[in-house]
Amino acid sequence: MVKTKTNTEDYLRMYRQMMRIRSFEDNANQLYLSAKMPGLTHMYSGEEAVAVGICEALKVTDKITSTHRGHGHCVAKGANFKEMFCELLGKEQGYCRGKGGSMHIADQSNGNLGANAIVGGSMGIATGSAFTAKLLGKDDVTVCFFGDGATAQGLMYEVMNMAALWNLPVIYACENNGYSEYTKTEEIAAGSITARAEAFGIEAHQIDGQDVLAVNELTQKLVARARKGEGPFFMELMTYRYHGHHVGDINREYYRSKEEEKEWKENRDPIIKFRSWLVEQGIASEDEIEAMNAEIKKDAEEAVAYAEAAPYPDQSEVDMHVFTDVKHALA
Amino acid sequence: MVKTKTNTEDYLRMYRQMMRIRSFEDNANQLYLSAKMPGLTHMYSGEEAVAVGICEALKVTDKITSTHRGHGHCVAKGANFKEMFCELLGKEQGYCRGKGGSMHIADQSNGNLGANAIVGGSMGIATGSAFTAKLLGKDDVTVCFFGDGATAQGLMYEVMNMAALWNLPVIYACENNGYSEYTKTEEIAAGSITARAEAFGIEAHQIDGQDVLAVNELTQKLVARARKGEGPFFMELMTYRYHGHHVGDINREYYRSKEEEKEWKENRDPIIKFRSWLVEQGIASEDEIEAMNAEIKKDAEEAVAYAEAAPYPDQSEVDMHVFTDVKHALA
Amino acid sequence: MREITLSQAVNEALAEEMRRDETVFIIGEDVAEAGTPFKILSGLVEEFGTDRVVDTPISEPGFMGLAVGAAMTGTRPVVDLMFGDFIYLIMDQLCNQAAKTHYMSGGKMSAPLVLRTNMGATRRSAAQHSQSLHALVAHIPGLKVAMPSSAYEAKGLMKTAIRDNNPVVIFEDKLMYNDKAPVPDEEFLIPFGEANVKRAGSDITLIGTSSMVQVCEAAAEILAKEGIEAEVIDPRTIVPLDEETLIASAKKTSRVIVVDEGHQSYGITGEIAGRINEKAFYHLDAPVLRMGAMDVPVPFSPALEDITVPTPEGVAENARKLMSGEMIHAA
Amino acid sequence: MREITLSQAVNEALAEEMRRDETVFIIGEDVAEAGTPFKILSGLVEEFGTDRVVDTPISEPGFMGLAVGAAMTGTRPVVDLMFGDFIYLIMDQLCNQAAKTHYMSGGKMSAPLVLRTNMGATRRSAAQHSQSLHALVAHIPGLKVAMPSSAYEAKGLMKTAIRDNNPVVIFEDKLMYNDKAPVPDEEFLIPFGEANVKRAGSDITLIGTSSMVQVCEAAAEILAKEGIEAEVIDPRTIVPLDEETLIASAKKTSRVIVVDEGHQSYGITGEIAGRINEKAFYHLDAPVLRMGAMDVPVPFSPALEDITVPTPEGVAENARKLMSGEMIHAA
Ligand SMILES: Cc1ncc(C[n+]2csc(CCOP(=O)(O)OP(=O)(O)O)c2C)c(N)n1
Ligand SMILES: Cc1ncc(C[n+]2csc(CCOP(=O)(O)OP(=O)(O)O)c2C)c(N)n1
Ligand SMILES: [Mg+2]
Ligand SMILES: [Mg+2]
Repeated sequence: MVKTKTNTEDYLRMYRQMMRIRSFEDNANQLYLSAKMPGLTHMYSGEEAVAVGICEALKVTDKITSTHRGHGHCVAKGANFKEMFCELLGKEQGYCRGKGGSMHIADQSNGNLGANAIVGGSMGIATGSAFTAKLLGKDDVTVCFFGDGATAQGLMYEVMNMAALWNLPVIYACENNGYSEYTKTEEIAAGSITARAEAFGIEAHQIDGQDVLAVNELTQKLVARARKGEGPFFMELMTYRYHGHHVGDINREYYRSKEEEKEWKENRDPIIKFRSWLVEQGIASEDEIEAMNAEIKKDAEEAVAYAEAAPYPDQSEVDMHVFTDVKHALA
Repeated sequence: MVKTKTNTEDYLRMYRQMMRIRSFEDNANQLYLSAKMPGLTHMYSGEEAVAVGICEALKVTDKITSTHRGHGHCVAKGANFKEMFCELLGKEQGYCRGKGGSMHIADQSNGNLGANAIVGGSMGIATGSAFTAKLLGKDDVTVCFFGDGATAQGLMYEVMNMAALWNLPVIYACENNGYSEYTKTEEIAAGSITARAEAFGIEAHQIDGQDVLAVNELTQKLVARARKGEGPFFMELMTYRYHGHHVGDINREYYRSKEEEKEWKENRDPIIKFRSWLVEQGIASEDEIEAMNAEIKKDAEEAVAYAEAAPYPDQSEVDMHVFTDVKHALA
Repeated sequence: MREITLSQAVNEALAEEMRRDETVFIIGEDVAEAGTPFKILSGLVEEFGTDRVVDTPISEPGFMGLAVGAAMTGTRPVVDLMFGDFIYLIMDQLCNQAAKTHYMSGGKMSAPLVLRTNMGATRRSAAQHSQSLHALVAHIPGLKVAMPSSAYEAKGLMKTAIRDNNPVVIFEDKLMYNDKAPVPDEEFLIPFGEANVKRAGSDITLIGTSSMVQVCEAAAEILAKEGIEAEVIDPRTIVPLDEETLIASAKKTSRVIVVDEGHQSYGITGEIAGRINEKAFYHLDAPVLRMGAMDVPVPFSPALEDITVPTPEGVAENARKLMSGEMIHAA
Repeated sequence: MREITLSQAVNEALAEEMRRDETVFIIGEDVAEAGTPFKILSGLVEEFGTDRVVDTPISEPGFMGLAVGAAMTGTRPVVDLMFGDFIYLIMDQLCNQAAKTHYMSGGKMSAPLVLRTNMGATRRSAAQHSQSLHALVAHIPGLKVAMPSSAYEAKGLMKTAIRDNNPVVIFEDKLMYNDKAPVPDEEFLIPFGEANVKRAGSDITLIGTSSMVQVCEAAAEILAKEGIEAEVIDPRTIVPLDEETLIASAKKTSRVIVVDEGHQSYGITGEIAGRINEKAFYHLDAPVLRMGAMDVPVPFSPALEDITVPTPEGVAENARKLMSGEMIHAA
């Protein structure tokens, strides 16, 4: 791995953020399995280096758009556990007052314009966010996260064309985890994903999404160039999801093998890899790391307990926020 | 130019078909200018070698989908003047009983699945038509005509992906006439159009759309391969429209120069070029060609007169054909 | 009679029709091996193969367009749209293309396809996976719209839909997939445009669609205990709509409530109430009442979601008011 | 007062708001140099430059999505959708994204944008360029919907729309672009949700939207000669709807006809009639009559097209029947 930040703090924060995502997801999964979470959710576990490598290269005012598999992006962009778990449980103190849930979690205070339950649905939003920056003369960059499956949505080509024509400061980040739902990527994507971006004149990179430093280094470069008006850019990040498509997708041998899962989890885990590197480089000791892990675990568990005890929104909220200027739309 | 058919009849038919399109359009334009035609229409003049070069490589059972600029495709695929003019005037004997008009003219007896007033709107239809051929084991090929402007519609990338994954017998024929409405292609298309198809693993060719023999030769090859399951293919045909975007677009200096128009009309006209070649090669004499032209002109004028005198559909038709199984939907 | 789930009913209908007519095929995301996320299609790919049970990329506009073209050229696609909320993505292909093909071609072409999708809230799926959008398509001439209220209707209407020569949209309530109902072993079809009187009654008419039929039946049970005899009617198809049965019942009972799970405003209750008001006005003792889902996006939080849809208690309460002559809503 | 055309009114409204607020920008196809095919925006690009009057590729979903993201991040896009018929293409971005942003985020984000588009048949533009699709968006919570009936309303409603913090859809009748009306020189706004009583009368209420207001006024003229005094009301916005004014008038006259150019079935007349029936039932002498466009795709042929939309004569005839106590439609 390449050293991209010389600052110990930065490395440790990257580790911490990856670990926080993993911990968040372990708890979310548990909530589902114990039937405490309403609906379904999609776990980000395994893909942590992507969200963290990218978001650690961004400022608070930089924007991201996220996906149905969005907890990782949300944490990486700076969100708190409490408001996140509250949202997942539909509680009033959630980021969206319980109205959005897992698939619509947003945290605009940190520049997260929100998860999206329409595959590819946020590609226009991300491009528009970059348009705003250009029009208003801000130097904010927007990163658009989406899966390999989302490359099948025509919207992507429409907005890439405009972003390229107008040099918008947007980075399209394709999280290629090898599957869309229960289907392998090669069965639904003809040709080459990066070539598709290149055909629009967009510089595209394929990169190991399990290597947080590599991801971070590339992103830093591209973000800096995008700020100068050299965008847009495209990144295809090769990664893997550890869980099923959603928490309920338990028996998945019919579409992917246990061996494949084992291989990724044991030999390509982004956290394990980065942890050994930190220790090797003398940036942190095993003990320090264990302490960090324990602290994160505690944080997460406390946040879960908090969220479980937190109140639901009052029923009178049901017709609030339909319009900005009407307190109760149905009153 | 390359000789691709040794048969004199074939050459003469290609000439005749190009000339028929030109003649049809001259009359249609005249109908508009004399306020005899309801609504607007988009002239194909200048692009004749594209439609004819391609359609002359097709069987009657092969299918095409057409565009808002669709008269050329319709004639080239075998339609009659009378039913076409009747349709343009909204008469009962039109191909669509007057219900479709210029922008929806279709001639399913010759495999023309219809013009489409939604830019890019027929790309799915063409791909589906090819899907039918594959599913039912027919060797029919479908050609999807569309403009350079239509490459901005996301639908194109969605269906190219599926066509490529499933090797569908479809040929995407992009008529690049340099403009979409009042905008130059380079202002609305980033990167390269053929590269976009190639990125999906589709073999793509850019070709002079004013050279009917070259177009025909390439199409024959691609059609033969598509019939064998080697499709899909993509063709970008460089061409030019002589008139405005539509018949009412008269003052167009603000988006393109008179010189440019003159250059194409005088030095790159597909009919003039092919005509000299026919004479040079001794395939037809000037007199024979003039006789052919005169005959076509007469045909067109007679068809116009016929259509002008033809009756409108009875008002009772207004709620017919809403559903296949209900004679009058509102009865 | 044996009882099967609504899922099984759909599965049987498809299997039977695919056996009967080899031009019928299924197309959509994860329809083959996975049998859809709802596992509705399990077993079909094993019997009919991947040529006729076709997994697509996540390209809703693309595969909908493909289906239109396939239908126009001799096959009978059954399009699987995973969530009704995605109908927004395919509106152009469905409403500008499929719905108008027959009419625009003057009756010469048609697009005999079925769009299978779903509806229904209270599944904690939040605003983009919970909508009931049948009103949008019911408004477009050229589309038929079916809303099965149990496994029995799901089977009979699906078989009719596949044999219909027009585009048909079927909305299944996703909360009823596991609900069982008696379904005959022998083949049967349910004709379109024939409402089903689920329960006879003389005091008030409750008209419900889809799962609201059950809500109306439950309300009728409550009311029966109070001595109010409610007639419950299921229109089964909203296009065509069996006005006659609805109006006859309205004339008999002189009081009507229309219950539907789409948003109330500008939804389908307005049309149904409007027709009854117009044609049974002088027989009505009270205005036709409409009960739709609240005019709010569907909230995620369970505390809010459940109150957005009509309930048996709510229907019963309104029925009581109507019976007691209370001038509901009257200013 | 000076008279200007509806086009000029829109142009002025945009220019004024763009001067007032530099975050306002226009985006769409051929909006800049060409000033749209209808020449509505002429001069704006000269004043505000191509950064704020942005020509796009033919990518309706793409630029609609871009507008949503731009609106969410601090600008106020005015999206130009060339024909109302293309709204099908952008439904996902409009209805799943823009309409729900505020609600799903629990009130933390919003999408203040204006979608300008048009409606109206009898222009010989056939089935895909003549639809009046306002019913589709009026059904979706979170969207406001304005339907100007003259240059005056076009200006006042547009300015209000741009200042509104919610997504607003404005449907202009494309046949009225050249119609003149008195419009004050001074700045003015027209609040949403306030119906306009165009003509007072005591015998019958005629409610019309968009160009149907003129149709109702013309009908009122005819009726006045016969001694029938019709009240004509223009709701101006259908979301929010000024129920109060409509109901008060209904109670006064006891007879109502609702006239609209959308397809009648499952269109907006059902909602308006439904609310009046519910809330003024005991004051009505006759059922509220609904007159929409025929439930057929718009035919091209002039012989058919003109009979698909409501006319002054048709409205007057129905009014006479209502007045004479004839039980229209009553079986
Ligand atoms: C427009 C749309 N189509 C289908 C779905 C259902 N769906 C949810 S996630 C998903 C797979 C997405 O795959 P990918 O983009 O690779 O993301 P991943 O889940 O692998 O992170 C599908 C098909 C959806 N939510 N939206
Ligand atoms: C979806 C859609 N958007 C916009 C239009 C309006 N329109 C009609 S033709 C046209 C330009 C098409 O350009 P191109 O595809 O290059 O075809 P050409 O007219 O040059 O043959 C446009 C924008 C339309 N009909 N459909
Ligand atoms: Mg994936
Ligand atoms: Mg062009």
